[in-house]
Amino acid sequence: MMIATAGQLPYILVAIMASICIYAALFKSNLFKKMLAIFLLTDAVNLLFIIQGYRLGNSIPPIIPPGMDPSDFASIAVDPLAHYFVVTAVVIGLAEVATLTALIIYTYKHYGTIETKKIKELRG
Amino acid sequence: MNPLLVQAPILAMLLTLLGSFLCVLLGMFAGRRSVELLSGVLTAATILLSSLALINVYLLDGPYVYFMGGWPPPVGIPYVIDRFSAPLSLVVSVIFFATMVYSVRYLEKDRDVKWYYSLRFLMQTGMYGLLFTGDMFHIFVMLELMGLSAILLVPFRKEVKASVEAGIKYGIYDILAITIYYLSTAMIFGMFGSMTIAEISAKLGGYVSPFSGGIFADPSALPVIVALIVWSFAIGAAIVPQHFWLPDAHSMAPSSISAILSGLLVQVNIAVLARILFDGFAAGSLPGSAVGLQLLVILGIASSVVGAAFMLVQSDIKRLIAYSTITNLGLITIGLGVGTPLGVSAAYLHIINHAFVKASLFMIAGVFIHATGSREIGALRGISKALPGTSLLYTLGTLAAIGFPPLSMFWSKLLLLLSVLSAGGVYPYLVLPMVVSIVFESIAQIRLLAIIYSGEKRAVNCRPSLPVILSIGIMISIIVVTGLMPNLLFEFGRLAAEDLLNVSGYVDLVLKSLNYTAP
Amino acid sequence: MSGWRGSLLGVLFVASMSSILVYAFLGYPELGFVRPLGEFYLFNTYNFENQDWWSASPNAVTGLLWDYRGYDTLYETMVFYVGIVAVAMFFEGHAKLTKTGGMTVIVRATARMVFVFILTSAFAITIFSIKTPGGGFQGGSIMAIAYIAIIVALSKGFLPEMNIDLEKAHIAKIIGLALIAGLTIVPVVYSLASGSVAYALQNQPKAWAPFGYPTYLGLTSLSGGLIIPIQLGEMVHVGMGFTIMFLLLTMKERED
Amino acid sequence: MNLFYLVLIPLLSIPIIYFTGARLNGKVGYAAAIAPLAGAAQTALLYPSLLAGEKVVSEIGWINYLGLDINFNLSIDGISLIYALSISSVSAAVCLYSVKYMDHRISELGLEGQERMRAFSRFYAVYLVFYLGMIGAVISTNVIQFYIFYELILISTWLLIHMFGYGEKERIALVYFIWTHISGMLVLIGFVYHYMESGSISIESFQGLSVASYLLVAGFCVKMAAFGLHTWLPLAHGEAPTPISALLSPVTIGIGAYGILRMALPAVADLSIWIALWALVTIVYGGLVALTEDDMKRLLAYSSISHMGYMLLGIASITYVGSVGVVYHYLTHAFLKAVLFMTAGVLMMQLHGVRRVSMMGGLAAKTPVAAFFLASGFLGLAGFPPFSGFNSKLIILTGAFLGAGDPTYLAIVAGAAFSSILTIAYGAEAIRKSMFGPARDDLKMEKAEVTMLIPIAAMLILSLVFFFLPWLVWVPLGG
Repeated sequence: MMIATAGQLPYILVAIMASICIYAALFKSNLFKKMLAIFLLTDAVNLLFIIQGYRLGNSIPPIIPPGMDPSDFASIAVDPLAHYFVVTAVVIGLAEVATLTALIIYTYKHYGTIETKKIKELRG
Repeated sequence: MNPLLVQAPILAMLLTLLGSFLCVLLGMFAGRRSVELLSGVLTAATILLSSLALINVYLLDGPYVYFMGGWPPPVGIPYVIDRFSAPLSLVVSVIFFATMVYSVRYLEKDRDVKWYYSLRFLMQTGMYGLLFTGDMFHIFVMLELMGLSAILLVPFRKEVKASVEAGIKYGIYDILAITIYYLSTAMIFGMFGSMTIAEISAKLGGYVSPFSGGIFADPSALPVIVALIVWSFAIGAAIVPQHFWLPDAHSMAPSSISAILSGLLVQVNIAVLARILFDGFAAGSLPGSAVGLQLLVILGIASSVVGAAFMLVQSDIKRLIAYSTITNLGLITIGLGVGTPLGVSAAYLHIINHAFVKASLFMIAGVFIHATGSREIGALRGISKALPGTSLLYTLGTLAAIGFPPLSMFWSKLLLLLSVLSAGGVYPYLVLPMVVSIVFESIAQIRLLAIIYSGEKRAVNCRPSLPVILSIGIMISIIVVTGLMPNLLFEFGRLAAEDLLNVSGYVDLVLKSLNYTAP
Repeated sequence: MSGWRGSLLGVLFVASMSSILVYAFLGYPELGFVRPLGEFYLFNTYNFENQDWWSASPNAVTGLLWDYRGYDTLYETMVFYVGIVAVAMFFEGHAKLTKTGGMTVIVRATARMVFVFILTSAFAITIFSIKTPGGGFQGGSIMAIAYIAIIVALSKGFLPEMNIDLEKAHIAKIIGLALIAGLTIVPVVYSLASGSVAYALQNQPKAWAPFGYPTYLGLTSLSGGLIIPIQLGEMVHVGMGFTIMFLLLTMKERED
Repeated sequence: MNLFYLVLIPLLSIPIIYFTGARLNGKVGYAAAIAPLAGAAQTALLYPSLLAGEKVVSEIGWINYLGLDINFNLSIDGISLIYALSISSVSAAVCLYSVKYMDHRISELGLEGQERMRAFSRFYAVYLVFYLGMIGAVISTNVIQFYIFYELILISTWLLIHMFGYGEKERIALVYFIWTHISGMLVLIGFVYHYMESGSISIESFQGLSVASYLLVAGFCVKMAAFGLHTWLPLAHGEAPTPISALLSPVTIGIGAYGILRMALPAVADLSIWIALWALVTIVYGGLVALTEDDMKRLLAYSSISHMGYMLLGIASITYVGSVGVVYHYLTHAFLKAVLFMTAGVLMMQLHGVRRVSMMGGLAAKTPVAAFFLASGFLGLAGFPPFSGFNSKLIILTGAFLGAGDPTYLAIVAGAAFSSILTIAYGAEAIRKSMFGPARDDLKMEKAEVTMLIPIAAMLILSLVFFFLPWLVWVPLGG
């Protein structure tokens, strides 16, 4: 049986956050809450990326200061790849929110509600 | 190597990219005819470029890797143009072209077609990207691109209440699926320190990359990651029990879009899943990731039987065809889950055949709905006497869908049965649910056909115009011709399965084909 | 699903799901180290000794964004474009902006000044993104704020006075996109024309792919090859996109 | 002689008939008859080489994949020859017969003008698909080919019943489709299973006993409408347009017997006594229901079930003589049942759709020719000389007695032999009710069309020919 160490606690935070978000996205009946849950799930994953790319100690941002030796820089800066993934996912998340918001507003226009229980023209 | 042949698939992607915003520009200044002209020219060009790529991969240079930005993996994003992805990309191009020709007249009464064509182009780009890419994170981006454009195209006729409902339903579940996939990419990043599909399987086999090192976490977590990936793609590909959005979305979208959604989008999802499972996680040989294949078989059985059973009680023609998609996806996933070369090639052929059949059925359903002004199956009574040519095409399409020999889908269904029987273990017993689903599906389809062929001649609102018939005719003739020459089709299936299942070959191709010295 | 049943289901779902995930994470390493691939990017992104592998950008994230994994970012931009299309498709066809006028000279002058100031900072953040934090998306967001600030402060009626309307915003957005796509296609066209090896979105020349954009503007000022122009394109695209979204979402519906 | 003409001529005729048929009005039937006539001629011309003991084969490659070598070879040996001969000759006769009949039927359906023309071209095009399916199935050399043709039969007959049938034609057509499709799937699974075990798809390779054989027996017994699996047959054959009943009832369902003879004999041998018992039940059940049935076409359909029981009995005997009897009886039954159905159709036309035997009466005086045909058909089926039914039933029963090992089996065969009396009974009853007795005044009677009677006479003559020249059957079969 493996025991989680202190350095792994952020993972557990991510796991719980992701589970709550997936639950909410699947079972909440309010469309807006569903959307927020999905967006928060993206954030949970972003958090996972960031904590995996973080360097303990005197870490610096991944921008090489003028005159620094690249090998020194590589040994103290944080992971740029994780940041890259997060930056990309944030932009994509914005597009998701724009799309879903537009759809939710239109649903509200048509049905006068955003509760999935009350929107049942289609049988599924 | 001829640079045109090497660049052809990428050029096709970039052309569709250009098309996506040039459409909007033209739509604002030059009117819809020019938008349609531009879309027509560009989609025709993509057919040409995809066939060039196919010729190159099959006859000239063989499979190759395109290094985006010139960076070898895992530094950059590799695009793998091999015998698994190249034929599928041609199928994508052909169906997009046919639906393009179809939509010119089909959408005559709709406003704002510039958004329609623009989103179509982006969906096409997303499909090419998904088929070719060899990078887990790029798959996430491309899934978003394809998914969001599809989500927006479902409620394209936004005045229709139900289509917006279908759109939001599809939107929520598809984006949730993609986000779950995003979670699994983060876990893969933590475990392997790299996003390249080929490096995952290589590292599982003990490879230490000069760029990204070895494995950083205990591989006992692998089944969880695989299950997450399968789950996310199962939502995206509407495999039971996450199928409920598909009949709504596919029936409420404009028929030209239903054809793409049902014929291509879900199949592309399955193809990507196959790529990840077989080449990424070496599911054929690694016990830790074989759980993915077992999941696929179980879900596939449920899908095929449930989808077929629901087909029997539908009263809406497009919902019936949509449930048939769920059934056939179940059969495809069974074939993949069996995991033998025969099973994978059968599933691959079923993907291709089903794409053409389902796209043409939806296109004809669109003609019927326009002609009768109703989506109810009962309203189709007597339509065969009013529209004999279209009904004949529909008959051929339906016969292909129920696996009538010698039309194309018969061969893939035969191979699927064969693969299940030859797999050993408990797999031969799967024949029973498969046959049940095939029989159910044929009953439902034949019932629909019977209604089309019965009753008095009825009046119709409009007759299909020549381009519409022509685009459907292209698809149906492909079905008939490939059915009569299954040799060619089988060859594609065999080689695709060979490329997909040859994990070490794939790894060598991706990681070693560029000549460089690591820093 | 109401009452205690719903809560019980929720607790069960969350508990089982999170325990599965925690089980997976138990095998993961403790936090606090950078994986070799990250170190590779850090080491090579602005390394003069090894120009085969560099991206000519001291900011490693920017180097990743438009060089190492530029093809991702290209389509990420297109995903954002889909988001704009979503809003435009659903809310277009509303009333066009009409000039209401009537502002005093002082207000107009101040607005222009603030507007120009914010735009300048947007440009700065974009252009210097290869050396400092920032980038096209961030610059574009700030650029959108310039317009949104005007809408919030002075009402939409003021926008025509600044020569802004939806159509122009669309055109500017498409020009930005065209710049990005053009820079992506140039190496491909070069490869087709010359018969040599070059890959889409290639930035710097490499031993196995000799095509490259110039590293320096003029003699010394670093351009990062295609990074700065492509960032400018993205800035215009994103800024205009946000403006379009905001304009459309805040407009009243036309009565028809 | 190239066997591809057997397939090619109908294949080419289909689009020609479909697209030009509308111009020729009802006369298109004569054009459509060319294909089965040519087929009959070619099979007849094959007789000399078959009598010399040769096997005619034509070869062409088609598919080669994963060791799955699917040729499009066609071959004719003794069994195929008899089957092909009866299929093509009955099809030709029925095609000529249906020119007038369909004219009448399409008027009944209320189709006018352009619709009427199109209905003709549709009927004959689908009819040729039907013919193509049957002739192709019996000359196939591998199971894929066989299955393709087998499914062609299904789809074309479904369409014919659906479009031109009587009564609740749409529902009945669907029921027919479902049953027959299940049969097709059982057969297909059997084929696939056989390929898994033996690695061969050639029809000749079906020699050993395996799960595949049982599946095939089950599938083909659905097609043959053995007792318990027969519920679809009276509906479909009763309500199909009469020319199609005349083909379906004897010719099509007999292909099930062909399938068992060729591919599933080991399983039959394994279950010999049970299948014989099943056959006996089928014979008795079909006969008894036919005895009580009042509807002419249903009566004939139940009679077909009963006769399929005889063929099943012959198969169950696993003797050479029994097999000869089965093929012989197929031929006989095809001719005679076609005579009966076509005569029933003539009567239906003459009597404006009256089908109930009890409503007829004293027809012998009014239409002696039809009465003669009906009587000869029933007599022939019951096994009276000089009709070939005598020979075939005799051979089947001889084979069955030869194959019967233990007393129980012997009792079953004796029961089957005794049950022949049922055929006589329902035949006599039908003739008595319809032809003799007091004439009913409320029946209006049209004159019979001579063009419809000629094909019936031809079928009857063929039946006579095969009574007098039995060696035409047994020499090709290797006797």
